[in-house]
Amino acid sequence: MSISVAMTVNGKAVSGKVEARTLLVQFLREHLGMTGTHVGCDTSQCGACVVDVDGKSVKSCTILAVQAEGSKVITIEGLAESPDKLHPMQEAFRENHALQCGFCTPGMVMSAIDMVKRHNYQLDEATVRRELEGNLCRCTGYHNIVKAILAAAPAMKSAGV
Amino acid sequence: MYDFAYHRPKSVADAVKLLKDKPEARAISGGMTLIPTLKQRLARPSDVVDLGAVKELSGIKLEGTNVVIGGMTKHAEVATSADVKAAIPALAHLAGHIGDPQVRNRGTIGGSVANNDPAADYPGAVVALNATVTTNTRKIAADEFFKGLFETALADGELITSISFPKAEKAAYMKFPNPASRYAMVGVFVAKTAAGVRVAVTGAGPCVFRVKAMEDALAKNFSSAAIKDITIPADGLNSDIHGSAEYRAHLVGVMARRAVDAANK
Amino acid sequence: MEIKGEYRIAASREKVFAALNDPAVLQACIPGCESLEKTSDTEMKAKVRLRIGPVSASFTGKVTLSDLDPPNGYKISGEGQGGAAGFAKGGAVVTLREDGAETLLSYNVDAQVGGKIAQVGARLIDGTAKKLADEFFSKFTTMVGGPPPAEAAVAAVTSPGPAASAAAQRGYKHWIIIGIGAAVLVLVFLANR
Amino acid sequence: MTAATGIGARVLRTEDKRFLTGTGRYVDDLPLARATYAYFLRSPHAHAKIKNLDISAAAKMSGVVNIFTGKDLVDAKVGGLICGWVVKDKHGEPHKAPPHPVMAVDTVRYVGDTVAMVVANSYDDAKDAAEAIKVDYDVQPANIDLAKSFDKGSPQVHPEAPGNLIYDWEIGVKADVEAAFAKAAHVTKLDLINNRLIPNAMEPRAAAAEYDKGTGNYTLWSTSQNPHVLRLILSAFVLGIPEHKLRVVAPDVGGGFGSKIFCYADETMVCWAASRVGRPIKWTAERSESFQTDCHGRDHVTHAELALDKDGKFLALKVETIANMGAYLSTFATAVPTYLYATLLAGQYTTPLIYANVKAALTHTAPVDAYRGAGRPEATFVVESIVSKAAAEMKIDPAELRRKNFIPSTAFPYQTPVALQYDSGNYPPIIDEAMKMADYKGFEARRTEAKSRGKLRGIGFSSYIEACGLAPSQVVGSLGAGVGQWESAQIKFNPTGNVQVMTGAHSHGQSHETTFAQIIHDKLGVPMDQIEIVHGDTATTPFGMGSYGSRSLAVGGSAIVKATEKIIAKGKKVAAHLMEASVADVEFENGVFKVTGTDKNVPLAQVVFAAYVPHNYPLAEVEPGMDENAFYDPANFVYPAGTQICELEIDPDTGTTEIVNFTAIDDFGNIINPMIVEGQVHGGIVQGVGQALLEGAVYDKSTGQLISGSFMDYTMPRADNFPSFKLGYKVTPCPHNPLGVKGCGEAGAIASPAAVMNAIHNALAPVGVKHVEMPATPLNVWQSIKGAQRQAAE
Repeated sequence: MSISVAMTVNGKAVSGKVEARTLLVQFLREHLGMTGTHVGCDTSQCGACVVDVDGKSVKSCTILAVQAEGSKVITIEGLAESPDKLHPMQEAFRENHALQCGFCTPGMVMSAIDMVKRHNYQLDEATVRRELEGNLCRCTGYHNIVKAILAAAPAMKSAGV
Repeated sequence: MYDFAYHRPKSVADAVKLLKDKPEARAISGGMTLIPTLKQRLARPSDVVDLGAVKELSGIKLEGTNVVIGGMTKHAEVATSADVKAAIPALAHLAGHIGDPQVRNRGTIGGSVANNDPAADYPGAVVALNATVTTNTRKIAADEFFKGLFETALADGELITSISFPKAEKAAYMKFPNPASRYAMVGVFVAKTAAGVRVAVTGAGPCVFRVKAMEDALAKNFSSAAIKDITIPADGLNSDIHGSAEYRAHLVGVMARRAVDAANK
Repeated sequence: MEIKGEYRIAASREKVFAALNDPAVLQACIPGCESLEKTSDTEMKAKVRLRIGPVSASFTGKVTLSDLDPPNGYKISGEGQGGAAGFAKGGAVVTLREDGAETLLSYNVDAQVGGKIAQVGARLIDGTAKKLADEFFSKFTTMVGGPPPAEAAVAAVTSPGPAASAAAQRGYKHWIIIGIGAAVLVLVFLANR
Repeated sequence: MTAATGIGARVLRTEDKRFLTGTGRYVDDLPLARATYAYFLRSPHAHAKIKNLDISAAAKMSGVVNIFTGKDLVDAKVGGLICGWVVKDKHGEPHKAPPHPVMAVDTVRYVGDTVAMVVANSYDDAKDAAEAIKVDYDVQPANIDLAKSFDKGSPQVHPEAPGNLIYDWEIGVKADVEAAFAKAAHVTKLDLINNRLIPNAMEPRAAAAEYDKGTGNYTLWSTSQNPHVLRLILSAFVLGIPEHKLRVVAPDVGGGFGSKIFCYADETMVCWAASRVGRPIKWTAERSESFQTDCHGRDHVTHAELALDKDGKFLALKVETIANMGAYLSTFATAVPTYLYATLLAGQYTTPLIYANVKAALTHTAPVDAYRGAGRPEATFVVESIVSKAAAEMKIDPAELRRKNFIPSTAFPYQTPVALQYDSGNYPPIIDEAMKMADYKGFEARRTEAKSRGKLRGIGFSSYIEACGLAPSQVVGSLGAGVGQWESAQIKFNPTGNVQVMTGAHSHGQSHETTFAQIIHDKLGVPMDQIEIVHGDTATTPFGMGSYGSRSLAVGGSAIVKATEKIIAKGKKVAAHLMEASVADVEFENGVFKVTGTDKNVPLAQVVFAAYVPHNYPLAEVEPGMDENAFYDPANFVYPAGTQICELEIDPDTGTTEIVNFTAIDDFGNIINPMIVEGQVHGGIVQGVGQALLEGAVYDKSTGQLISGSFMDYTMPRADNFPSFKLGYKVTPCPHNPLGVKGCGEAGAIASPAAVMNAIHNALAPVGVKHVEMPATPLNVWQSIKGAQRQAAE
C-alpha cells in the first residue's frame, strides 16, 4: 500500500511516497539518502538508529515512516551548525575518544543529547550508565562514552542547546 | 515485514469499527512489540490501525483517590508524571524501568497491558494495585483481566481506553531483569491499599499471578520478615537459558522481600 | 525439549483411544486448527493457525500415527512448516492405562522447534507449549470425559501435591492441571497441521 | 615534532568528524544506481540432506531478477571456500580439509548454512521470493556437543574427516612432562570450558558488487578487515577472477574483532553474481543472520594440570584441549587453537616443561575462527586460572605465587618451551603497580565490610602475555600459513606538499587515520592536516595483509617508518643539490633539511616541489617525484604483557555479580597515542568481561538451533555492567621494530576473563564453591552456591 508521507527532517520539509511497512529509518536512509542513522539489529535493542521525533528520542527502526507523519525529526546529520561547529555532545565525544568504529555513534549521540535534556543537564555516572540501556557499543567499553556525556551536560547547558 | 493497509483513525469509535470490519487487522499503539514482530515476519496483519491520533486515549488524571491513565499514555509520561509520583510512586518507578528510554518514549500502558507479555512489568502493578481496566465497552477488574500467556479478557476489537489505579498506602516494585533482554525475569509488585495487601508476580510464570500466602502474612505484619519463610513452588514457572523455574521461584521470594522493604522506606 | 506427563480422563480406555484417532475430535481440540484431513489410516494433513500474542503464523504439515496398539496407545509424530516463522516436529508416545472407570493417559514427548521462532522466541517456547496444552486437554477432556472434577484431574507426574498448592496460591488453577508435558504434544500437533 | 601532535601525544582523531556528523560511509550506505538486492535462504536445520530444491515458484514472483543455488556454482566450476593455514598433526600429516562449498549442494551442515541466493529489485521482494523456495530436507542427526564429538556413534559432519577429527596436534615432549609431574610436591588439576562467543560487531556484515561489462572489471565492497587478502582468496581459490580484474574496497567498517577477516559465502556470491545479473547487487546481513553465520569465537573444552615443587615453583604444565571448528574450516580456523594458543601456555612464567595436545573437532554449528585475541585469551584463561587455583590450594598469595615464577627481567630474550622467544618484558613492576592501584592491601577489610552487607567480595589476578603483531613470514610459513605476514606502506607526496599515505592495514575502529598520521608528522614534520591516511581499497593501496592480531601499528606502522626513511634519504639528495652541499652534510629535523653546522636550510615542502617540478634538480642522480614504498616483515612477534586485577561483589541471594573495581597495567612498549591505547584497552576489557559474566552462544544440544540467536537472549555488555576502569602503563620498548611498539588491541580481552573468574572463585570460596564455568551469569552463580550448599549438607 503506497502512502504519501510528509515530515520535517532537520528543519527541512520532506515528503515521499512509501509503502505502509516502510520504517522511519528506511525512509531516512533509502528515500532521503541520509545514511547517518544506522541499523544494527532487528530486535530493537542496539540503538544505532536512534533519532529525535518531536523532542523525544526514539528507535527509528521501530516506528513506521507513516507514524512520523507531520513530525519534526532530527537526525545525526542535523546536529552540527556547520562542519566546523559541532554540537557540544559531538564535541565531547571527540574530545573524550568516545567512538572507535563510529557505527553506534549516531544513535549514541542522539540518545545522549536526549538524556542530558531529560535530566536537566545534571547527570552522574550511575545515571548515565543506566540511561544508556538502549544503546549497544562493541568498541569503546562505554568508559569514554560515559565520560563524554558527563562532560557534555554542562557544555550543552552553557551553549543553551 | 509484509505490507499491510494502514489506518490512522481519530476516535476510539472509528478505530473499533476498523478493527471489527477487518478480522485480520491489528491495532498499534506504541508498536514496541508489534513492529519487531512484523519485522521478523512473525505476523501478517491485513491492516494496521494506528491509535496514535486518537487524542481521547492519552493523559493522566486524578479521580478521587484514583490515578486514571489513558491507554495511549507513554511509559515515560507515567514515569515523570507529578500526579503519579505523588499518589503511587511505585507505579512511576515501574514505568521508569520498562525497556530503555527510547522504548519508554513510544511504548504505552494500554499496549503493554493488552499484550500481556509474560515478562511485562505493568501487569504486576495492575494486579497488585487492584486496578480497573476500562475499555470502550466496559470496566474489567484486574483479577478478571489477565487470563494466561498473552491472553486477556479483551474481546476482538475491544480497546483499553484507560486504567484506574487506586492510591496505595505503601507499594513497591522490584524487578530482576533478564540479563540480555532486560525484560522482567521476575518482578514482584507489593501493595498495601485500603482494600488490603496484594503481591503480584510477573515474569516468573506464563501470566501475572498473586501469591496469597504472602498476602496473608503481610496483611498481619507488613514486613519482609513476615514472608521470609514463604517459598513458591517451581512447578509451572517459566524456564529458559537465563533462569530455571527453580531459580525463578527463588527470586520471587527475594524480590518480594526487597519490595516490602522498599515499600516500608 | 523432552517432556513427560500423565493425565486423567473420565472415560474408558477404548473411548479415549478412539478419540485420539478421531480427526474430528482432534480438530476440535487443537487450538486454531483450520483443517484436519485423513489421508490414510495412519496419516493426516492439517492446517493450524497459531496466534500467540503478537505472533501469528500458519502451519501446514502432516501427522503420522505408528505403533498402533489399541487401546494401549500409539506413537504420533510429524512435522509442520510455518513459513518464515520456522518449523516444528517431533513425536509423542502416548500410553493409556485403565484406572477403574477412568483412563490415565501418559505421554512422552520429544519435540523440536526450529527456524525464526527458535532463534528469537526461545523464552516463549515452553510457555507457549503449556498454553496450547491447556487449551487442547481442556477441550479433549471435556469432549471425551465430560467436565472434570477440578482437583481430581491433577495428575502431572512431575508435579503432584505442591503443584496443586502452587496453583491454588496463584489463583490460577486451570493451567497447572494440564501438566507440562502435554503442552509440547500439542505444539507438535499444532505445528504439524 | 611538536609534543602536541607527534608520537606519544594525545591527539584527537581525524576520523571522528565524519562519524560524528553521520557522514561516514559504510557498505550499506553506498548509493549504487540500478542496484538489486540479495537475500540468502539459509538452512533452518543443523544437518540435512537436500532432497529437492525447487525455485520455480519463487523465480516467477514480482521483482525477482535471478535466483542462484549451489548447483549453479558447481556448473560454473566455482571453487570452495578455503582454510589458509595448514596445521600438521602429531604424525606430520596435514589437517583434514573437507570441502566448503560456497552454497550447499546436497547437504546442509549448520543452522544458517547458505542454500540459495535471491536477487530482486528490492530487499522485500527478495525476501518474499525466498519464502516461496521449496526445499525438501531429509533431516539427519546432528553433532552439537563438542565434548562428545569424537565419541563412537556421534553424527559425522564430513566423510573426509572420519570421527569428526580435523587434527590431533601436540607441542612439547610428553614423557619429559610426565617425569616432572612424578616428582612434583603438588599437582593442581583443572577442567574448564572456554565458552563460545558471537562477535557481534555493531555493523552487520555487508557486501555490494558491480561488474563493468566493458572492462571486465569487478568491484566488491565488503565489510572486510583485510581487502587484499579477501581479493587474493577470491581470485586464486574461489572465483578465479584475475586479481587485477577484481577491486575490493573495505570502506568505513563498523568493528570487526576478527569476524570480518574471513572470506564468507555471502560476499563471494554477491561478487560472483554481479556479472550474471548485470546490475549492482547489495546485501546487508540482518542481525539474526549475523548471529547464525558470522564466524564464532573460542569454544574449547580443556583439562590442565600444573606440577609445582613444595615452594610453589612451577615444574611442568600439561594441557589437553578439544577445540570446536564448527561445520567447516574457516579461513584461519586451524591456526587459532594451535599456534596462537598452545605457544602461549608459558604465560609470564619460567615453567620449564610444557606439553599440550589439541584435537580439533567438527560439529554441526557455525564455523569458529579468530575472535579478538584468537587463541591467546584461551591460553591465558587456562594458565591464569590454574595458577590462581594452585595458589589457593597451596595457600600462597596469588600475587606471590606469580612473582615467584615470573621470568626475571634479566632473562630476555627468553626462550619458552613452547616455541616462542619473548623479546622483552619486565613483569614484577607491573604487578606491583597494579596491586597498588587496586589497593590490594585494603582488600580484606573491604571483603569484611561487604560481608556485613550480605555480599561476597572477591579479588582476582590475571597476568597475561600475548604474542601479536603477526608475524615473521618465515616463521608462520614454516608453521603452515598460506600467506606472508609483512605489511606495506606507500608515502606519496603531492606537488603542493601535502601527503597521502597508503597502508595495507585497515582501520575498523583502531584509529589508523590518526596514529599513522602522528608517525608521519613525527618523522617528516608535515602538519597533521596535510596528511591523509588511505586504506581499505586494493585499487589505491599497495598489497597489504590487513588488520588483526594487534598488528597494525607494530607491522604496518613500522612499514610507514621504513617508507619515511626512504623519503628522507631521497630528500637529502635533493636538498643537498638545492643547498649546494654534500649529501653527507645534510641532516633532517622537524621537517627541514639543514646543512650541518650552518644556518642553510630548505623545508621538505620545497624539496617535494622541486621533485615534481625538477627545473633545478639532480636528475642525473635522483629520479623526480616523491613517492616511496616500503614493505616491513617483522623479526619476531611482539609481546605485550600486563596484570589485571578485578574486584567484584556477588549477591548470594540472586547470584548477581557486580564489578566494583577493575585495574589494568600494561606494557605495550612505546605508545603513539595514549588516548587511543586506553580506548582499545577499555573495549578489550569489556569484551573479556562479557565472556566471563554475560556472553555465551547456546545451541540446542539436540537440534542445533542457535537459541541465543538475538540480542534478546545473547547478553551483550552494556554500560551499566561496568564501573570506570583504572589503567596504567609500564614501558619496555620492543627491541626489534623501529617504533619500539607492541600491540594493544587484544590485550584487554585476553587478560580479563581470568581476572574476573579468579575473583568469582575467590568470592565464592568461603561458601564452598569449587568451580564456576563462564559465563558466570546470575543463574550459574546461584546454582553453584546452591550446589555447594547441597554438597555441604550431605
